[in-house]
Amino acid sequence: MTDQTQSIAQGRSSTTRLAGVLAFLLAVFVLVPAFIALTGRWDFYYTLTSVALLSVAAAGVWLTFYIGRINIGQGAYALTGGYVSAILITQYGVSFWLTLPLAGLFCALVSVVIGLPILRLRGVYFAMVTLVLTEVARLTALALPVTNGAKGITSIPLPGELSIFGLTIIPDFATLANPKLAFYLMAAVLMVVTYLVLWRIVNSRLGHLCRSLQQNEELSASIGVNTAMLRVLAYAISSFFGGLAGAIFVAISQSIYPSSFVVQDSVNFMLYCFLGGLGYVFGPMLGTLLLYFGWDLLSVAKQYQLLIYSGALIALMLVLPNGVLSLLDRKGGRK
Amino acid sequence: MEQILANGLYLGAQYALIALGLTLIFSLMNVLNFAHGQMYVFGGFVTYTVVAQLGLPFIVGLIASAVVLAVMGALIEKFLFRPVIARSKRDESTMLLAAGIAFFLDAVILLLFGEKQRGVPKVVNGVFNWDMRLIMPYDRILIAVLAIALIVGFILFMQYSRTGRAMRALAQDRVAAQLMGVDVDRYSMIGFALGAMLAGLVGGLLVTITGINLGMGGPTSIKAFLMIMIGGAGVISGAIAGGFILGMMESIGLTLLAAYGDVTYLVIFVTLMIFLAIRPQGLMGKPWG
Amino acid sequence: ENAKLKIGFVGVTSGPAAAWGISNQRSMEARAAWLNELGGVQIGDTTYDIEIVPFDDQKDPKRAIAGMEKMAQDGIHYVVGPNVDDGAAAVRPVAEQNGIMYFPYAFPKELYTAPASNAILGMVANYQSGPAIYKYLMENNGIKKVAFVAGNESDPLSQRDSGAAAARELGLEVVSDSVTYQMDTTDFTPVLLPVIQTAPDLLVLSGVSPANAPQLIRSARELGYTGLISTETAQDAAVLAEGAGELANGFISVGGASTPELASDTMKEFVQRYTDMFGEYNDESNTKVYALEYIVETLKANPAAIDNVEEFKKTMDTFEAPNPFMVGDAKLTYVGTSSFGQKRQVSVPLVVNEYKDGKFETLFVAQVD
Amino acid sequence: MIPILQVKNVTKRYGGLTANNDISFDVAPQEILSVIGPNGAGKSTLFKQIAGFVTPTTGEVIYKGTKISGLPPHKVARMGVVRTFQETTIFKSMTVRENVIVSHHLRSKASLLGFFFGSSQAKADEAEFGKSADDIIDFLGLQAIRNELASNLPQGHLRALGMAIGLATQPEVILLDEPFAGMNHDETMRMVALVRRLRDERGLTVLLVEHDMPAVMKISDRIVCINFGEKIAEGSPSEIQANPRVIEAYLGSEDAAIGM
Amino acid sequence: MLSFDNVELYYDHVYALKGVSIDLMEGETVALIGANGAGKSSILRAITGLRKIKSGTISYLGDRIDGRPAAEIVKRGIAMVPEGRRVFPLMSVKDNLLMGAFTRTDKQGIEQTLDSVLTRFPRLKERFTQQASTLSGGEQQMMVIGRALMAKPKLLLLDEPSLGIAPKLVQDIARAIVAISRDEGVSVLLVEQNSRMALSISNRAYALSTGQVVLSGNSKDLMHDDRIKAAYLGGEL
Ligand SMILES: Nc1ncnc2c1ncn2[C@@H]1O[C@H](COP(=O)(O)OP(=O)(O)OP(=O)(O)O)[C@@H](O)[C@H]1O
Ligand SMILES: Nc1ncnc2c1ncn2[C@@H]1O[C@H](COP(=O)(O)OP(=O)(O)OP(=O)(O)O)[C@@H](O)[C@H]1O
Ligand SMILES: [Mg+2]
Ligand SMILES: [Mg+2]
Repeated sequence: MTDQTQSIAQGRSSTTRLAGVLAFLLAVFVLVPAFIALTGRWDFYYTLTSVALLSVAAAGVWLTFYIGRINIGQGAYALTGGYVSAILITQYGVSFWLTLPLAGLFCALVSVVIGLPILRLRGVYFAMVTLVLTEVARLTALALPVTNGAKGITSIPLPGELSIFGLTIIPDFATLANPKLAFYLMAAVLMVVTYLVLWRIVNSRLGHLCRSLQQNEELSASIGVNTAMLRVLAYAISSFFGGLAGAIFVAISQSIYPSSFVVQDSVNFMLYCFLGGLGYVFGPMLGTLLLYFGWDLLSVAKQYQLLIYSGALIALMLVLPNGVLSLLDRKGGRK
Repeated sequence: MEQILANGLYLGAQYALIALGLTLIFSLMNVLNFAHGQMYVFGGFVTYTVVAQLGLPFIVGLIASAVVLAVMGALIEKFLFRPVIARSKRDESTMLLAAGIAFFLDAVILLLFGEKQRGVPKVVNGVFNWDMRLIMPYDRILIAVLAIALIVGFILFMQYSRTGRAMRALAQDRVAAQLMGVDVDRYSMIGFALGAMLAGLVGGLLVTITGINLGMGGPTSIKAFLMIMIGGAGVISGAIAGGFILGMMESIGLTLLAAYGDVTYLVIFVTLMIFLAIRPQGLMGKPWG
Repeated sequence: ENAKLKIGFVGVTSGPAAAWGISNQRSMEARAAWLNELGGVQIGDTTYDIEIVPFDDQKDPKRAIAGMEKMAQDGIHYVVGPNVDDGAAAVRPVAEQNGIMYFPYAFPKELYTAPASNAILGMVANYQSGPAIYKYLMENNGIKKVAFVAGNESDPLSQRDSGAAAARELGLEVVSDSVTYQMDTTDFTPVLLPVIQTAPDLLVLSGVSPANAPQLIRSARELGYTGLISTETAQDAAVLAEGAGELANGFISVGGASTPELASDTMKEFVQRYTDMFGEYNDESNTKVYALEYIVETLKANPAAIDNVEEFKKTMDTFEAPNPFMVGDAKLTYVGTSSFGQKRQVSVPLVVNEYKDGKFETLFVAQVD
Repeated sequence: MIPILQVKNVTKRYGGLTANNDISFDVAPQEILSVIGPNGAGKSTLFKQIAGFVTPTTGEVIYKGTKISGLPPHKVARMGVVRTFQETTIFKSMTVRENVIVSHHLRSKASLLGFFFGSSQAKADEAEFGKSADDIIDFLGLQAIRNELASNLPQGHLRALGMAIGLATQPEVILLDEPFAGMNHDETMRMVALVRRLRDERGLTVLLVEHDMPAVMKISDRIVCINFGEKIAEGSPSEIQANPRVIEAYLGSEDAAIGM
Repeated sequence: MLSFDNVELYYDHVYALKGVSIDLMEGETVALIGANGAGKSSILRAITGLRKIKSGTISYLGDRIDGRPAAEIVKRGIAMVPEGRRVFPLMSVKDNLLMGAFTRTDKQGIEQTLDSVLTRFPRLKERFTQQASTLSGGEQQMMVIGRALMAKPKLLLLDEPSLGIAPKLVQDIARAIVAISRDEGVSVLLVEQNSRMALSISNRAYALSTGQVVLSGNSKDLMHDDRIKAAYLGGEL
């Protein structure tokens, strides 16, 4: 799968790669804000913020794909992360900025407990169990007192000031003239960091081990890989990403309900990965952009929106069954 | 007690039928058909259209559902799944396709049949009441009997017919089946059509009782997934067992846990996850299905 | 050519939950087309054609925010929707930052109580209609024991909780209020069995969706239940007829003013136009036709509000106009003081209907304050 | 001599079926020991138990004085006991070289975080593994297919690759399950020579399951024969070849030993 | 009966066969021997249509069969025992055998063939209702040969029937192959790594190397050919 990408990556000199990264950062942090300022399409900020956050969660899903597991349960962790952040802020007065890593860590912890038994499952079994997991998260949120059940948690304050030794690093969002931009920058930074981490994992020995796991777990064990540990580790990282994304969404909507992340979201995360291409680190990011943004653009189609959207999805699948990024492979996607 | 069992059986029969179609498609093509629930809904709407709008007898509606869905399944296999499977590097890619088809059917159903809940009048009236210990409307009994008959018919078909044998062989080893002279393309298509047809038939059967609406597709798929997980993916007996087990669990859970409110499905889900942790291939599945 | 007045709609109109928003959007479109056909609406010195800008949020609160952002981007200040609690709560920050008044069909009180001030409840809340219905039935049918069932989702569950509280307050005995069902249940017999065994006089289907209502009614009746059944949500007669047939007779629900006794000629024409435009009427639209009417009439009363919601808020306190959809001298006003401490609710007649052989008949009419 | 590996009274039951019944034998350091027996006799099951993939129902496996039965495979591998698989088991979508490199995992000294941040240790490891992988590939004569995708290889090469993967872990004891299956005589003999060299040059102890009798006879120091899960004979190749129980159960007529 | 003329076949970009020509007469047993990856299995896959060939022709009983789908080729009387056995693991021995007769419709004829297969392999009769996955390797091998015979083929293709089989059973299988060709007049194309066995039970043989035929001739002669001895039989044995 990644053989081609890797060989391409290796073939490319590190300067062109650096240029690519710089161009990407430039686009995200300079061009997009400039474009929005010029055109006055301020609503794009929220859409792109969503894309960035959803692609962070999708990056987690992609990582579980990388160890050979189909994960349709990321919604559960996004929801959990959201609730952790919301509860800590509203009931314990913890700063949003502190709840962010805590939400991620809590999800990682939960995923270790859940992952230990279910990661033994493979193929469709794992996929279906994770699908169920999303429902479990929703039902749990409905049933628990601490989540305020069906009523959800609302009127959550905006992220406050973040300062270290009296030095303000991030100002209080409520005082900002343009919190949209602030949220966008925050999400974009998070996305960039996430994909950096992902890229590092894949291109380090850790990634090779993950690939060995993906291809043959028994053999992987026989060459001395602690497969159980590696699986749980990858799943925990994945869930960490999910929790982060969920927590930020809560900050944006200033509310959370058991239905804030549902099965449909989990399925979407999976689709983003497929559409971008499972063999490419940046696949989920591209997939998220295309699918999420695509839907918004299609709203001109009125009642035919879903028809066209799904039709396009199917057509894309027929033309590029290995994901959009498989366009990069000069050889084409034949077996 | 009698009531719980009867409810469980009734639910189990319809669930098993739904799971059968899903597991058949899975075993033949290794495709987890996310659109199964939508096919079920489509079947329901076809029967509705034929019976409630055209005023034809119920059985005509059922047949129409079966035929329409079989044709739809065949076309989907031939023009969508087959080319994608042939060209994609990983089996899972078909999941994106299946999900796309689910969305597409959702859109088509909305445009064709509208957003409203639909239903057709009862086929038989009256309620069987045994001393208040067992209450079961006659139409449910009829539907359960029909469902069980269909299940039995399906098993006999798979076991003894030439087509059935070819499909079983195909599910176990594609290449070997080819070497036996089985036209794999043709039988894959037949299998998919059959699976879709089963989904459509259940939709048609249930439209007389539960009615049908656009929203029923997704949750139906999830339940069907549950059932084949319980029984073991790609195994026919497993699908049937899974269907009845889920039906029973639902019936028992709702009765016993009623006092605790919303927890039945939570309990079912958690039980299932524990069960799978102990037995990863379901009741009857081959390891790693 | 008239100037355009854009009114937004953010709600779910595709996918499994499409039914929630479609009747909403369609009643807006039908009414707008009609008003435009009459030459548009005159607000201040300008005559406007109304343009409905819809956004399908797929019942996803994250999308709903995007929808509200899009409305803000289009310079829209008046939006109908979202249809569900989580969406309505999620769009609140955007609406407040961008000066948008929105009309959710969701009941959480925080949305309408200070400091929130941009949301206007577009219908009668169940905690308002519930007590009225229970009280009426206590007095006229002598009910004593009530049971509640609800779907296991935010909206129905919170409706159940407030309904049960209201019933207790009235002195009724709540014999069962813990039973819930999954929204995708296909067989309600096991769900209802324990409820029916408590032998209530009234069975309340809290926040029941039009899809589930007929099945619940049918199952209850088939289990031998003979008491009353009611709900506080709007229902569709055709759906009940198809799904439960005559078993649904006597079912009590809240509806708009389209029953023959109440409907004005405007209402009848609206139903006709809606049917012509979309093929089939949906009784839920009886209540959903009001939001647009309120927006337009309030703007007429204070043209300065056209791009300034603060003006709109000011006008709300004193606003009054004739209700075109009802016979008699019913008025359009803003209410909600007793529920929310401020006027953040449209006054629609609380019409309680009883289903009878494929049609609704008016049981009684009440007013919310 | 002190045995390096001891199989002590190992019994494995699957439900009602007894796959191994009270099997015991010792393996001396640097010995080449073959396990033969009819199909389904329980040879692969025995190997799985030694390598930690399956836990014996009763009995134990001792490696250098430590009990290893019951440990997970990666721990057993870490201690120096590694198996190859009867089915061709390789990492399909990696090249031959990548397969071998990744299999050096056990020898990595860097920590997980070290991998992640690309510590100097991790880099040193990578360089070393690359070189070592090339050595192993050359040793097994796989140079020509170094950069082939493993899924494109024919049977025989797959076997060799399986062995390369096993060697990459630098085991002290290697268990080879039918390593010569699917090779013709010529290739088999080449592999036989290689396995010998492994023992002679690298000091490996080799356990082998194989149906290719000429190869077994040629390569083995000692042979254990099992039938229906029970050990029926143990001895030198010539003893085994002449053992009537082995002939009866496994070899058939005498001339079978030479391949026909 | 079968002629394989100048056939080329690729996988991805790799040549598997480069202009291979092979002939097989009615009633003959022909062996293909050669190193790993020489292309032996590829020849069989090409004949049965499992793989499309790039160029060249394959004709069988006078008709061209290249490019035809596998199902049709099987119907014409070619049966194959594939590499790695490939039993239907969840079916009984009986159903596995019946699958072999999938293309046939004559009920009585099928019964007769089944009888003759069971007489030839009495072991299968003992295990008639057992699930195939629980058979031992040798039993499975007999079953798949039996399964191929159920089609009443005129031409039988065998891909490494001795792979992973105990020596004792290898002899049984070799005897069975000889008997089948003798008693039923079935032509056999046999691929074997066990060259000694292959040469001793075949009439003619082709030796392949990297996708090309390097030697061919009468099996008896080849058995004593020095080149063959050196390459495949092991000079010293
Ligand atoms: N997981 C399992 N569950 C049940 N039975 C098993 C299992 N694994 C192996 N067996 C049975 O144990 C017996 C021994 O199998 P094993 O694979 O060890 O045979 P083998 O000697 O390696 O045979 P071959 O030479 O054909 O490879 C067989 O009858 C097999 O069916
Ligand atoms: N699916 C495949 N994809 C790519 N290349 C393949 C594939 N199958 C076989 N090959 C290549 O084709 C060539 C011939 O393979 P083939 O399987 O015909 O060899 P063989 O003579 O049967 O070898 P063996 O005795 O090992 O079975 C080999 O070089 C192999 O690498
Ligand atoms: Mg073995
Ligand atoms: Mg071969």
